[in-house]
Amino acid sequence: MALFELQNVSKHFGGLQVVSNLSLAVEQGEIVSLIGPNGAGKTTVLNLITGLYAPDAGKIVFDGRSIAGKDVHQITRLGIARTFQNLRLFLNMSIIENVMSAAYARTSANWFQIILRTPGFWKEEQHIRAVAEQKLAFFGERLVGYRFEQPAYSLSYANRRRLEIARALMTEPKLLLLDEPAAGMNPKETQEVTELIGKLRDELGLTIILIEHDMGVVGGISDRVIALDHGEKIAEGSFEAVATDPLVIEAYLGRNENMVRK
Amino acid sequence: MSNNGTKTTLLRLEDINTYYGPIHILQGVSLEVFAGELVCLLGGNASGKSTTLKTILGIVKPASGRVVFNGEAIQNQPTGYRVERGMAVVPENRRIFGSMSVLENLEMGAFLRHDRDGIKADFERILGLFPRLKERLHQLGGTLSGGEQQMLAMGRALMSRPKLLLMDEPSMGLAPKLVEQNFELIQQVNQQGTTVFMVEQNANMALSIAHRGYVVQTGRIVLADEAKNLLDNEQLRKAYLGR
Amino acid sequence: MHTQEVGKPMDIFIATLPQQIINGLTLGAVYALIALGYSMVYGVLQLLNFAHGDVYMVGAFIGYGVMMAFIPESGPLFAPVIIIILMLLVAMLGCGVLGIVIEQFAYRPLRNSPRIAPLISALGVSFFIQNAIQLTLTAQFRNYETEKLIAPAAGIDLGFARLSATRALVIVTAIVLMIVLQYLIKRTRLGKAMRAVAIDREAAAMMGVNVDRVIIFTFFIGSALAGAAGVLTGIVFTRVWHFMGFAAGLKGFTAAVLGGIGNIPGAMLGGFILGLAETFAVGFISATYKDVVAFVVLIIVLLLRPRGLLGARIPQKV
Amino acid sequence: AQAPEQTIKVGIMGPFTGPAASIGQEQLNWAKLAVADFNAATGWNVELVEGDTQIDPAIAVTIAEALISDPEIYAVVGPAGSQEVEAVAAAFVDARLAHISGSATRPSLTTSGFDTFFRTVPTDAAQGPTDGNFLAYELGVTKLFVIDDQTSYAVGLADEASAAFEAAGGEILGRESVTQEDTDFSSLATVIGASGAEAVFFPGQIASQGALLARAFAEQGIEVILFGADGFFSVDDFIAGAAGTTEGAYVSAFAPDIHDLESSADIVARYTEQYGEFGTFGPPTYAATIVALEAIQRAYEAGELSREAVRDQVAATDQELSVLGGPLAFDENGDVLDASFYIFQVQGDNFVLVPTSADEAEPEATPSS
Amino acid sequence: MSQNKIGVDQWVEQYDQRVNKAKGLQGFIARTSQRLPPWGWLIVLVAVGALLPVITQNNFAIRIAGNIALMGTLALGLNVVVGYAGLLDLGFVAFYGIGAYTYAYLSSDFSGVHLPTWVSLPIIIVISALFGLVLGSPSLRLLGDYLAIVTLGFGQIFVQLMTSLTRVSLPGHERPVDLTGGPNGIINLDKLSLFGFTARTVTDHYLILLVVLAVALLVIYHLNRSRIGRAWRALREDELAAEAMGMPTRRLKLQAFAIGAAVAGFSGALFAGWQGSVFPANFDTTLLISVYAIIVLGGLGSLPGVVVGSIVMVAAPDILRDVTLAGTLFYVGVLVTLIGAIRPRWQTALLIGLVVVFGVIVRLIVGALDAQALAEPQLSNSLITNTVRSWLIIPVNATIIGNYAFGLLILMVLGVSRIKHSVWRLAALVPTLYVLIFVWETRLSQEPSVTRLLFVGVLLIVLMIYRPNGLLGQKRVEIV
Ligand SMILES: Nc1ncnc2c1ncn2[C@@H]1O[C@H](COP(=O)(O)OP(=O)(O)OP(=O)(O)O)[C@@H](O)[C@H]1O
Ligand SMILES: Nc1ncnc2c1ncn2[C@@H]1O[C@H](COP(=O)(O)OP(=O)(O)OP(=O)(O)O)[C@@H](O)[C@H]1O
Ligand SMILES: [Mg+2]
Ligand SMILES: [Mg+2]
Repeated sequence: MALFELQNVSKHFGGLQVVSNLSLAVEQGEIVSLIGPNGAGKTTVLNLITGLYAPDAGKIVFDGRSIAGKDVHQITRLGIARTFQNLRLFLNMSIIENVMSAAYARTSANWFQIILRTPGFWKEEQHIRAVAEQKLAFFGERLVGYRFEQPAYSLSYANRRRLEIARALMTEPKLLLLDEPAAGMNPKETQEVTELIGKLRDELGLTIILIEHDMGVVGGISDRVIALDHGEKIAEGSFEAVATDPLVIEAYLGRNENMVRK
Repeated sequence: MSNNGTKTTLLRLEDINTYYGPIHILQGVSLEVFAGELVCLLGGNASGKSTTLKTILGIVKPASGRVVFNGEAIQNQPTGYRVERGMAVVPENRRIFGSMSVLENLEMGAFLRHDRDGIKADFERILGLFPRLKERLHQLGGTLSGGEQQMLAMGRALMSRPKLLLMDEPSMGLAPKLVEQNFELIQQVNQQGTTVFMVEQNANMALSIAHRGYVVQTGRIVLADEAKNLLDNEQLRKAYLGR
Repeated sequence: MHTQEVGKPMDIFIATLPQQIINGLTLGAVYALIALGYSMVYGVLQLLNFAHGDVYMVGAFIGYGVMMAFIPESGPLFAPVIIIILMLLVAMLGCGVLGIVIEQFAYRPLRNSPRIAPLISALGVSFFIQNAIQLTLTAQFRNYETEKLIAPAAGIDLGFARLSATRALVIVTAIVLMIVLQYLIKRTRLGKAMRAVAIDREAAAMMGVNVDRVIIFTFFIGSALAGAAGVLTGIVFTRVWHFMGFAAGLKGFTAAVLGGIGNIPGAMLGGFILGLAETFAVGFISATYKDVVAFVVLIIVLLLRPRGLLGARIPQKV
Repeated sequence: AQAPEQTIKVGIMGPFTGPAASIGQEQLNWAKLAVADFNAATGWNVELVEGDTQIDPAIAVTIAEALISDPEIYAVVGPAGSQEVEAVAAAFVDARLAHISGSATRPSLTTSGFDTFFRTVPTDAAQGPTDGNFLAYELGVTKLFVIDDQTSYAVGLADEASAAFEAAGGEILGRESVTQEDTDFSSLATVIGASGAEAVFFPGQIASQGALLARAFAEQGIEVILFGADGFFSVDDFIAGAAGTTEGAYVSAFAPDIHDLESSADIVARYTEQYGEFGTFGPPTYAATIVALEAIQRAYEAGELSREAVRDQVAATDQELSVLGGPLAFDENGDVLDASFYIFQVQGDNFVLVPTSADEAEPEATPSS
Repeated sequence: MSQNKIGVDQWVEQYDQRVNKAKGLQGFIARTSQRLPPWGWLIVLVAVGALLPVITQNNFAIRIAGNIALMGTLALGLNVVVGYAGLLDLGFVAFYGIGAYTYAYLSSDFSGVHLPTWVSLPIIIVISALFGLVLGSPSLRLLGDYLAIVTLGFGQIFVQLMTSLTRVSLPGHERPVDLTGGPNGIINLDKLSLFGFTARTVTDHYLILLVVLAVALLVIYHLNRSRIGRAWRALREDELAAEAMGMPTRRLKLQAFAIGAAVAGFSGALFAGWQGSVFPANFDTTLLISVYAIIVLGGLGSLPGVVVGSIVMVAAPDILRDVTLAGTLFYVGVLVTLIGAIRPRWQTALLIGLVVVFGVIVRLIVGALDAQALAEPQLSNSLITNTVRSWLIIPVNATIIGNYAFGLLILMVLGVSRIKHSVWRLAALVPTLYVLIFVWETRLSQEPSVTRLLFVGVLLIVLMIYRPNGLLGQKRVEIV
């Protein structure tokens, strides 16, 4: 059975049908890429999955349970984490705290323990910190060292993206939703990120839904690609199949093949 | 392409040092953009590209050094003044006016212009270039998708008919088909006489349309050359172009 | 003796309702003008200008000064209309300049600090103005001699209520000022610049908006309206004193929020509704619980419409 | 006698800034005048130490501590409000420091065993019945509307007067509270007009509020009798500030108008020259300050200048003629002996003493107008 | 400097060369303060605090210190709500009032109940926290300033009800019942009694409050450095992202309100016990202003900031009460400002010299024109004052002229601050300083109560301009 499933989900804003009757399924351990022209509804799909928007119709099933109507934080607790296309960091908190804060749902120290600093609290706190440092270390040198205690606002754009990914990882998700993780990175850095995503699946066993406009990334790691346009699925299959689909080329890739970065 | 004869300098940074709080970010950055040129600024993440643009625009003030625009030292002038002198920007993070409609956002781009007809013509032209914006004309800027916002930021900057167009990753978040179009558009704008200085991570394409390029690394300019030489630069290719 | 028979509460309600509406509109007009300045400054800077009430107080004193200068013992020097216009103009100009000075010295250095930091320098300004006035003009109450300009008897007897000329003047002046303001903001480039600055100051600058100038202008207009409100208060309620700004400032803030803070028509509506709510509370519930009733109304409105009456919910995209 | 070598100070507590500053400043000015007069008369150099309470009891407590901890202070004038006295009295008792208020009128203050507290004004228990009875018997009012301004002064007085009025068979049609900041009385006026009340009793502290209420009545053509208390006794604010609308209104005050007292004419002249017009809250503070200063002087001359001794001297005060126009002495609780009240009516530009059956035995201080 | 390797991020290795470390005294202070751990600071605070009653028997000084501790504790509660959770709560003092009134009900003749404090305190904490939950519930629906105004409403309603619930008809009572004592409040409350120890003197109370402040600091510090504290701050930064990262934002908001209210209620009870009475006027907007000023002045969200803010906000106004002291402070303050603001130093000396000369010239001119216009200077017991007064001219009608001079002074100060050129500014400063001294001697020193508040106003403005993020606050950015 699929780890995650969208069944005939629709969403509209005013007169604009943004997602219509979309169904898709993701298996445990799969990396599925969502592609499609700007405004196709990709981000909206993520918002529906994470409960930020309520679907007009359809069912969203995760781990065998319907999650529509649940609170956002409950969905996260169930094991779905995401990054935001328009970064949403806790800018005035330090980098390490940005990550540590996301452990909230996975920790349990209560008021009593916190105020009295019981051994249980210390253990948990040290554990959170160690894990957070480990998540940040995923990105090599970029987010470590003196930067741990720097406020997040002092990061450059792409590093903020990396921090978002680290923060999402801290919620210990089963399903990770990445919204354009490679935006703002040069080809070399994009390669880094691509490898990293692969590592997340291989080492942490995550299932990943990826939105990306960089065909290098999509082609590099996707098990499956789903193309959307106007909120509808227009193609689905392996990267090669989708990338050569005339509908996709017409709507998304453009005629000039060499424009697709390798 | 104006590689021949007399070139007038439109923008010059002279030994710029910029700090964020106590941290020294730009260390003696000097660069020059000639009128009519298309110059791109490359660099890894956190190398100081956006900071350079912000310094040019006056969003951060350099601790020392001069920013000369059109012969005038402007490093102590506020942003608004520089824009009045003819700069326009596609900022990092887009900075769309979220609670204004697409239409109003575009009008804001033409804030300093008074030629109604010219504005109208440019407006039509931009909607022609980005048909998606035309479809979303009365939608609030903040509710656009990421890529749509990027188009809007582009359109908004073009609405001011600048002398110097500054762009921080103008193709970020755009679909491949549009990336291609976007670069064509930039080239076209440049050919029509607008000087362009852009930060772009899609280095291959950026260098393919640019005249010259600078490479910034940890707050210093480490390379400056003709675009085609940069494309062939072994070091650069390894470091950035991933080939 | 002009005693009406004490009737059933319903009779009294119906009999006094028209008069209470007039009373409420007058009070509301003043609140609305104060709220406008509050709301404008808020709209542009997201700053709660707690010194606004004191600017209003200064306006009332300027009006008083002008009035006394032109009404010696011997009687008014000019036609009453001219004197009233002069009072308004001088007070508006004076307060406008005061507003600019306050902005320059107390708020500008704090533009990039946390949002509630300017709140504290605003309080400092408020302390300063209040006590500067008390120091130089003493804590005594002053009374506008409105009766020397407008005969107390002048007005229209509607039968069921009386609309005195003073009240008519206040309501009409306030509405005219609001219309002018609305025009200024809706129909000029300045309005657009103000909105842009409000949404994103830096981005507005990138569009070539002279942010400083827009902010100065906002403070000028907002403070000028407060000055006008001060004069109108003086004209209709006569008493002015150094501490009058404090409560008025709170009321203005309340009205602005009620209408949807940052929203110009909202501030007007909020002002009138607050005025009416207070008046009706006194008229039909209890003067003691006037403020309680006003705040309960406010709380109910906000729980139903969390962004105030006219504040639009800005859809958020993630 | 020789002026003392050491520094001698008198403290004063009152609301010198903030919403009640108009009252506090008047008291302060009168106290300053009293100290100046005393120094001029004796050649002493007493200093007045200001303690601004902003009418907040918590601040009053801190200030009391400040005054207590200054050993050069031998007596204190104030505090102004009853609730402040309640908050600070215990500390003064512990410090044995006498404090004499010129405006705190709550009856219980002097009956709670605070033996260092004195006041130069009589209590609400004395004034309330006078007012209630006058309304009922002299004016023949049967339906009364009562307003207070949420100060302990006004609330207490309104309560006492209402009780007396009801005991006399009158009916209270309504009781409302306003705040001292209020300036718009029009809606309240409408309510009162519609209630059928024949008179309004409004013992507010702030005279201009009485004028504002009267103006609101006039504007709406409502005819009721306005009756106020000491607070409204101000020619400037209640008569001049009302532009004729208070004509015929009554106020009660515990002292005759000192403007009209020959014995105080000199003081009044000096005050007006320096500080301008004044109401009724000031002169009792002058009296209180003089009581304090003379007690210090007596204690000094008796060779024993201590706080305890000064307190005893204050208790032993026996002035033949105070600024208020009569003798001034305290009973064993610290209240003024033989307090009586006077009722005035606004006639033209002045307050005119109304002869009442209650005070046939009126002293020589008959008004001159 | 190492050669840049193209394509490698070198910020971390180059960090030490690139950061500008503070030098001199400032740097020394910054470095030592960082070296001392937080609990070290707490011990220093308590130790220094406990020394006070040993140093001085002056009850006024100790009471001020007690007020500082009390206000500090109260501000700590607000700091949780505003500084951490970012909820603009303008009804905060109502909880202080609720705590105080509950104490009054539980420990006075008014209700006839006399519980010892250690029994009543837990009850008070629970009741305040419950009120916190109730009043916090609008925060689930309302944002930013809309929440602010609603909570402000609650605060005002509380004060109004305490003032006017004096004649309430209750079922089962024939006569209307007085529920709150009205403006006269509830008096003769029981003294604070903790496990057999009854607080009687000012020092007793001060020591209790000092310990309470220390404990509150510790508790809040612990909360902040925990999952809950991080979640609060995340909530403040971006509610939606916090929610998406698994934080139950609604519950967290209510928790913040409840803990803030509990701290406030607790402080309120101690306040009531100390004052021995409660009045509605205790819980007015003035108090709200002070608490906000404390947390913002100290630096929003900073715990040491709360202590420093509280010292400034409580002590400064009270110190300025003393006229002689205020006079000295005035002259010292002017001098220090000049020394700090004018570089190079010799210019300061020159300036002072010029002002003295200016004064002498003015005196000569006025004396020559009209010797009668000069009043005999009133001498006081302060040396500075006497010197200055015999140098200055004091006109006979000093009050009126002083008032005009005050207006002129404001204009001159505004003008001088606009002059960029240093020579002109120095020249303009000469008459400005003269007028300043003139205004001080003729008006300000004569009206200590008003002057005190004028100075508090100026102090607030100047401190905020000087440290826009508060005295000990971190730089913050607003979310764009
Ligand atoms: N809250 C909203 N109100 C109105 N329209 C909205 C809203 N949210 C999204 N839309 C519209 O829905 C469409 C889909 O948006 P979405 O963000 O899902 O696109 P996307 O596929 O992620 O595009 P991109 O690649 O540019 O990020 C867009 O055209 C956008 O304008
Ligand atoms: N507001 C700030 N405060 C402190 N440091 C900052 C701030 N903004 C940027 N920096 C630092 O300055 C350096 C350069 O940042 P900048 O944003 O210019 O990088 P960039 O080249 O644009 O990177 P990217 O490709 O990620 O956009 C980075 O090390 C960053 O951490
Ligand atoms: Mg998207
Ligand atoms: Mg960048």
